[in-house]
Amino acid sequence: MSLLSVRNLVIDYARTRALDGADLEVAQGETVGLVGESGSGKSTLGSAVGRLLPRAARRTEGEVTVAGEPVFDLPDARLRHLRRKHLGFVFQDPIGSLDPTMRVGDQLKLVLGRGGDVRFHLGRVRLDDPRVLRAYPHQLSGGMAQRVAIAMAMATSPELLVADEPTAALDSQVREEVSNVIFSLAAEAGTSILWLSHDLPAVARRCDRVAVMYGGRVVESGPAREVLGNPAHPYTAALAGSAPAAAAHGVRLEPVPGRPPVLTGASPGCAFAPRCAFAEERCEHERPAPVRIREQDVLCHRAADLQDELTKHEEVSA
Amino acid sequence: ATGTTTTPTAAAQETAAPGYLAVADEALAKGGALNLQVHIDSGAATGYDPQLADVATTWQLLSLSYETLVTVGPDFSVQPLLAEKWDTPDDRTYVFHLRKGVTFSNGRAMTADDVVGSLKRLLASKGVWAGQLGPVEEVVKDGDDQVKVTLKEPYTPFLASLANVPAAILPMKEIDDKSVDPATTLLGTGPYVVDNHRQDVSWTFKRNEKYWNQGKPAADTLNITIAPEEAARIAALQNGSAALATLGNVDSGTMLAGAKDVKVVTQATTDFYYLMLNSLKPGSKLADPKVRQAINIALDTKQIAEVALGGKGKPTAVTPAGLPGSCDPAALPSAAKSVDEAKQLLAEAGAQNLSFTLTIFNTEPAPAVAQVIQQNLQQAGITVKIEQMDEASWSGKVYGKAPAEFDAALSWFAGYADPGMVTKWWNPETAGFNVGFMKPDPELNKLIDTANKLTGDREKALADVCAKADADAQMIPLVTRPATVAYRGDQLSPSLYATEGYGNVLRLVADARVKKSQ
Amino acid sequence: MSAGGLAVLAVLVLFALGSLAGAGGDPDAIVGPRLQPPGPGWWLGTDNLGRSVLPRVMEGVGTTLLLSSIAVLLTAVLSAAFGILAGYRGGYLNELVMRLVEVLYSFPAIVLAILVAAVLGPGQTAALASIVLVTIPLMTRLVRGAAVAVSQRDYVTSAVISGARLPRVLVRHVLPNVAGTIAVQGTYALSVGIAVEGGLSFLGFGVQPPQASLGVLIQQGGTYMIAAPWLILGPGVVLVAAILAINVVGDGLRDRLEPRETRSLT
Amino acid sequence: MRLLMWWSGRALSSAATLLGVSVLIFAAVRLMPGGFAETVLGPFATAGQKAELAARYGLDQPVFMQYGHWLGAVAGGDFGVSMISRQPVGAELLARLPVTAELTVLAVAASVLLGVPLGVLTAVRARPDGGGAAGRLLSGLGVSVPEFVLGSLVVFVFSRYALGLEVGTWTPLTQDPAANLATMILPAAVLSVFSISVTARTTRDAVMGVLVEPYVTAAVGRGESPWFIVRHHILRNAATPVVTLIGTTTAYLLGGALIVEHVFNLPGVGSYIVQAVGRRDYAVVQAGVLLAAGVFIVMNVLIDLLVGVIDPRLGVMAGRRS
Amino acid sequence: MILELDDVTVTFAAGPPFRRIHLDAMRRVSLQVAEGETLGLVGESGSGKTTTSRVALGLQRPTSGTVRFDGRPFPKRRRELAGRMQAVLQHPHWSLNPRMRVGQSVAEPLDVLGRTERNAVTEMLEHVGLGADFADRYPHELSGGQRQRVSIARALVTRPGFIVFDEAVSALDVSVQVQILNLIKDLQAEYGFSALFISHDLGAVRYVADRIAVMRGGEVVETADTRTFYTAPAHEYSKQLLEAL
Ligand SMILES: Nc1ncnc2c1ncn2[C@@H]1O[C@H](COP(=O)(O)OP(=O)(O)OP(=O)(O)O)[C@@H](O)[C@H]1O
Ligand SMILES: Nc1ncnc2c1ncn2[C@@H]1O[C@H](COP(=O)(O)OP(=O)(O)OP(=O)(O)O)[C@@H](O)[C@H]1O
Ligand SMILES: [Mg+2]
Ligand SMILES: [Mg+2]
Repeated sequence: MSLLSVRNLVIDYARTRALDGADLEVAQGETVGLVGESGSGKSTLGSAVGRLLPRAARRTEGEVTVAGEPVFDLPDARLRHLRRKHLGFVFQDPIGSLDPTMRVGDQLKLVLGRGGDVRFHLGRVRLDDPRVLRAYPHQLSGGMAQRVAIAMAMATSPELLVADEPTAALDSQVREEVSNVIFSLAAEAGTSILWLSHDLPAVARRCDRVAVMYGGRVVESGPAREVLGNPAHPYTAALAGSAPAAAAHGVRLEPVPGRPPVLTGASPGCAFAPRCAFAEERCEHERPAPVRIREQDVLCHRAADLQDELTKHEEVSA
Repeated sequence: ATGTTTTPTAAAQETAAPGYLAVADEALAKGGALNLQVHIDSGAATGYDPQLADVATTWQLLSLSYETLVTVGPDFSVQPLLAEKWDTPDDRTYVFHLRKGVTFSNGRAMTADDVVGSLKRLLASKGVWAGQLGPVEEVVKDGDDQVKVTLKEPYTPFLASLANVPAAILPMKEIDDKSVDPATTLLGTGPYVVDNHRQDVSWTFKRNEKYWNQGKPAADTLNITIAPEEAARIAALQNGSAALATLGNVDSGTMLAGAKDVKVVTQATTDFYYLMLNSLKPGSKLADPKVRQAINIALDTKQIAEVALGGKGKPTAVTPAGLPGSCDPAALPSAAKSVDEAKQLLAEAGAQNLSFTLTIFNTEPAPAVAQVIQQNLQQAGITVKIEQMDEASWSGKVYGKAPAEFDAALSWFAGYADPGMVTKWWNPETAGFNVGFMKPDPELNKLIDTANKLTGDREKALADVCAKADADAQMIPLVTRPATVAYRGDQLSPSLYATEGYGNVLRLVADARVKKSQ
Repeated sequence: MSAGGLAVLAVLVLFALGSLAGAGGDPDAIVGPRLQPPGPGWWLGTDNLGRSVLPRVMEGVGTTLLLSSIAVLLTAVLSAAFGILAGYRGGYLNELVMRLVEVLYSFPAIVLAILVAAVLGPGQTAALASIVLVTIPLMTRLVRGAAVAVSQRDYVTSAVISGARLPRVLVRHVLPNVAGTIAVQGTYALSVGIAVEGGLSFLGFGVQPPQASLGVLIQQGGTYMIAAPWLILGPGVVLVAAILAINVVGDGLRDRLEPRETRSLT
Repeated sequence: MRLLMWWSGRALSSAATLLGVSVLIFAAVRLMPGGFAETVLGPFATAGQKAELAARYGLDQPVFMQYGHWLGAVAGGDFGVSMISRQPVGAELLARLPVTAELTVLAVAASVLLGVPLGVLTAVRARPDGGGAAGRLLSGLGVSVPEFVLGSLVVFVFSRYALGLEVGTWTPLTQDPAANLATMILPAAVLSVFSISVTARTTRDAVMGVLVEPYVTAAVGRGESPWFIVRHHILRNAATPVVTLIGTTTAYLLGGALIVEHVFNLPGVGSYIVQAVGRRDYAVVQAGVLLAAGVFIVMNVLIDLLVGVIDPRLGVMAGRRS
Repeated sequence: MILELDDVTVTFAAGPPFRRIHLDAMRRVSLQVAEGETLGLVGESGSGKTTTSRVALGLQRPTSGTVRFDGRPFPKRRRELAGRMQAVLQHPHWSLNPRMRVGQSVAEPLDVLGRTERNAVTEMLEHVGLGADFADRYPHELSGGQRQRVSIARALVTRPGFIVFDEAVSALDVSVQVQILNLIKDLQAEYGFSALFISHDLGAVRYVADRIAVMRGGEVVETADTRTFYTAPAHEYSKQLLEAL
């Protein structure tokens, strides 16, 4: 049984539908990358895993289970226990995720409890500078702060770490280091990772599996290499082809045309249809059901027909 | 706080004698502390010097420590105090026989020199009261315990004027040798001595152990709290933290109705409100006597008394209503005339659309009086704009410049204890403070002097003064100003006159018996 | 909730307009015996001068609302001018404005109001000036803060790069974007204004008799709380309702202009 | 060293503010119509007397000279002499300060002890659909009832019915602390209603702001209990605006204290100033307002320091990287 | 040369008086941008890129060194340059005045010049791929990418000779980034403006720039042709940067 299982999750905000029936599985010890355009629902899904959504969010349908426990139906005390025992979170804003009024050492102590060895936990994220202990978060660089946040999230050795774009706010050089820390620490502890990111090359390099989100659904998931190298969904293909860093000099990139959707209710058909070069009539009003293409689970009516078409697009350099 | 508690006897009910609102029950034990609240402290640049004091509240506080040669009784009769008796060999001479055994609170016995010195000092002072003593020619010692005062001409209010605090007998020896400054120290022959004073907060008086009048004062201590806000005084009365308080609102009785053990009495006073019409302001229509008469006619003093003072005040002429010998306000020429005649007069003066500003201070009930005046005059087609200000700004505007800048203003005079005394203020040359807005009227001045010189029956002469002032109408007397006093029947048995001439609620405080105190 | 607030305000404004139109009767006329409880001819009773309370309350609402609205409008204009200029220009100008604001801020509000009333003489002008002086420091501070933030926005820089002159930048870019702050703060200032007017009248520095304002009526009614509770009831309820309604509308306005997320701790 | 610099900077700007206040108050007092002489000497005084009095208090000199003399004296700790009581103003202010201070301190304490929990509670309970309206209405009501209305009501109710607390009297703290407290509770309660409401509101806003901060989400994600999060993360982070508010509320409370003192007849600084304005007792008004402003300024300097301690990002000692 | 920075140093004083810290945001920077050329400026956060752009735009006066725009030093009055240089700035959310309609925002540079060519605005909106009907919208009705397009339209409406793009695409989604970068390239081909393109994203810079300058700690450590730079970086720091890509 998988550690995390999201089934047909629908989350609504006051005026927008953020998740429109998302499905996702994360197995024990697995690292999964969750990619997609801004607004596709990555953060909402990541927060839903720990029921950390803002008050404005409402679960309309579906279910999230972590280690077999239904997250949305647990009483508060059990939920807290579940979070403590099974989950860890790292967010995008490194300095913001630390309490600005408390010294780093004190915050760690608070998390670790009386017996905790603060130095050890800092050492694990390669921060053995004793000055860090006495520093306030705003006195740290982004990379250092993020490592402290990681140490705090990993302190209880959770079974699943949800990392919501943990490196997006960092300089490109620091990104590498921080990613390394997370992945090596998780590997050591046998922790699964749900890695939310924009950064396709990084995900391709580090994750076992990738889930691609579009319009509040996971439209394609499967082994990282396969999904990004041989996309089965037209959107994945378009996304993979539009990273500037992937372009060779002088080559013109082809962006995904049009605008990402903003849903107010259930999408009648495939949410990508208006932007899809391969869309046909039924895509507009028939919600695609998951199909299996090679090793991928894909939400596309035409996935089977397009197999050859899509592989012609260039590969993502890993 | 401590205090003696006495069990009220059957006779403990105050039975008010004629001229009294309440008479202290002598059967009650003496001693104890009396908690009083008044709305304003004494406060003058001149300090505590009684001779310079010109405000009734100051007189009231100083009267606890100072005494005069004579005092007034319940019916305004002049009665002995520091003078045991006096002779009037002729109508210009007064010989006072001083009481024996009177000492100042420092223990020194009062002498005839103190009396002579005090009166001379008063006459030489710039205080307002110097003028009220009348045409004094000389003050001399007549033996060790007699003092003789000679007047230049007869002056009927003389004795009454000696009965007020500015004429108090001061310790002249100490003042002359500068060991005592009366501006900063109270040292008199009166029943109480000051224990403590915090300006605008409180006074504490202790009984004068050397007081000449054996057995007085009854209460050992007076705690006087200054409480400007009426509601605070009412609250203190209700919860018993004050045994007696002065109240400003004419409806206080209604408001305290039903409050347990609280008695509210209205003490009539000779003080009265009057309207000043500035006849000296350049270009002002009010310079025309016809216009002023029209205003006087249009004023409905009965309505002012009924509405603004809740029926507690009485219409008055220049001689304060309630004093023996004062004139009847209903008999004034203006009282008989109708609003139409007022309109007629205005038309004659070419002032049909008369409009002026009435400057008042914001202490109740002045604003109420002003608003009724406004309604009165509206009947005659006169528009009154009310300009209300704090007392300081008001005095600045009314007395600050000559000629004064206001159109009309509202104020009140203390009425004193003789009907002739206050009429002197209608002569700006004597009064001085009103030269800025008032033209002297020689005829009126003569009438005033004549009335005050008459020793016998002066009613006719006073009536002439009233009628002349009514026609002159530069200062129009309106209504008397009642004083409301409330006290706790379970804590106190006070003595109170039915009518007061010098605004002194505490006049008989030395008689008051404390039943219990908090 | 803010719809309710608006409704209350609308009723009060109708009240005030009714008074201007003479509805309810002459507020100054002596119409009956003193201190009568509500009854025909005087639906809210009579006061200590035998005047009908109803037209007086109506006039009072008008006086108070008009006075405070004008004052707050003045405050808004002055604060906008000084706050925006100081916030945008910074430097010595900013220092000067902020120091002045600080000076005003250091005066206890009601003392400031009393001083103004004492200097100008009591009356509408003094009440107006007092409200302005009492409300201006906070408003200027907040406007300045908002202006500083707006000045750093890219669209302002773009306008400068395009060669826009100072007035254009301030009027077209900064002002509209601090207007929300001004509006929200304005509603709070309005309620402060009403309270200041009331306080001044309470201490005897308010509008001139016989004109009624809520503060005057409450001050007079307060002394008659026992004998004639209807004197304070009407104006008291209206005053509290007015301030409450304005605050509620202000809250609503703020929620609309600066919607905020909420999160539960469970 | 940095602290010293900060202090000197603050001292300088505080002095500038105080100087501004002194100029303004001096000017205001001189601009008041109605001469001091008329007021204290009464209508019967002669021109000579008035002139003599003016000379005694130096009021016949040019205003700039008067200001200079006054400022010099004040700098030397001499606030002059009351023209009414002829007592030193400084001593009288000092004697009255405890009353106002006690009132203000009690009101501030009530604001913190009641307003902060109320604000935290309503914030934690707040719903995006405008829920918690009752709490908001309540605090709205608090800011809507002016002191003079509430004060009059309280004075009336408590004097009419024996409810255990007295109004209309006052006992000095030094004389009988228990009795003093009994006389101060009601005035302080009346004074604090407004500031409790404002504090509750500000706290609510501040807490709501903190609630959506990532570090709170992170703490929730770690499975901490709400109480734990409130205690360790929210209170301190939401404290800055609340503490700042308390600083600015002081000026308000000092003003409110004036009305409360008036209504309850307490001998505090506020009633002193009001009476002095009424009588044009220049020295008292000047000293009183200067004192109030000084207290306010000092209070705000302390608040700034405190804020720095609470939030190291804003502090004096906040450096860049350690 | 449309823009020449010669030996420019910018020093900021920060901190309280008496204890000011002096910080060189730019140290002896020399850069040129030729007519029609796009110069890419890369470097880590705080390296001085934005300061350089502000100097180039005349918003920041150099502490020392000289700046020449179009061969002349900056005039005293900004207005003389109105319409000749423009900028597209980082934050799509704040790049447009939320109280102004898109059409008004785009028209502003024309208004400043006193020109009122309404069709120039719609034409320009069409050019950046937005329909004329966008003119009536408010910024909050637009997506981030659309907002940056409006900014670009505003920058181009006066046909300036020089445009600064300071992190103009950093805040955008990858797929939108490419749209904007393509747009810049296309418009540059059409209008031939010179550009200073600032980004910490080397991928984006490689995509649009002809030449690249690398900043670190306020100094320019390397300037090179784009192709040369990406194939054979000279400076050690440049190599580090490229590794992370
Ligand atoms: N608190 C909120 N209130 C209302 N709508 C929200 C809220 N948070 C997110 N949304 C909406 O939900 C949708 C999904 O948002 P989400 O933050 O999950 O996307 P994302 O994929 O994480 O995007 P990004 O890459 O920008 O972080 C978007 O349309 C967004 O506007
Ligand atoms: N107005 C200023 N006052 C003081 N210091 C400043 C100012 N502007 C910039 N600095 C400092 O100058 C240095 C360079 O800043 P600049 O904004 O130019 O960097 P940047 O390369 O654009 O960084 P980023 O990638 O974060 O935008 C930084 O250390 C910054 O803190
Ligand atoms: Mg996200
Ligand atoms: Mg920058």
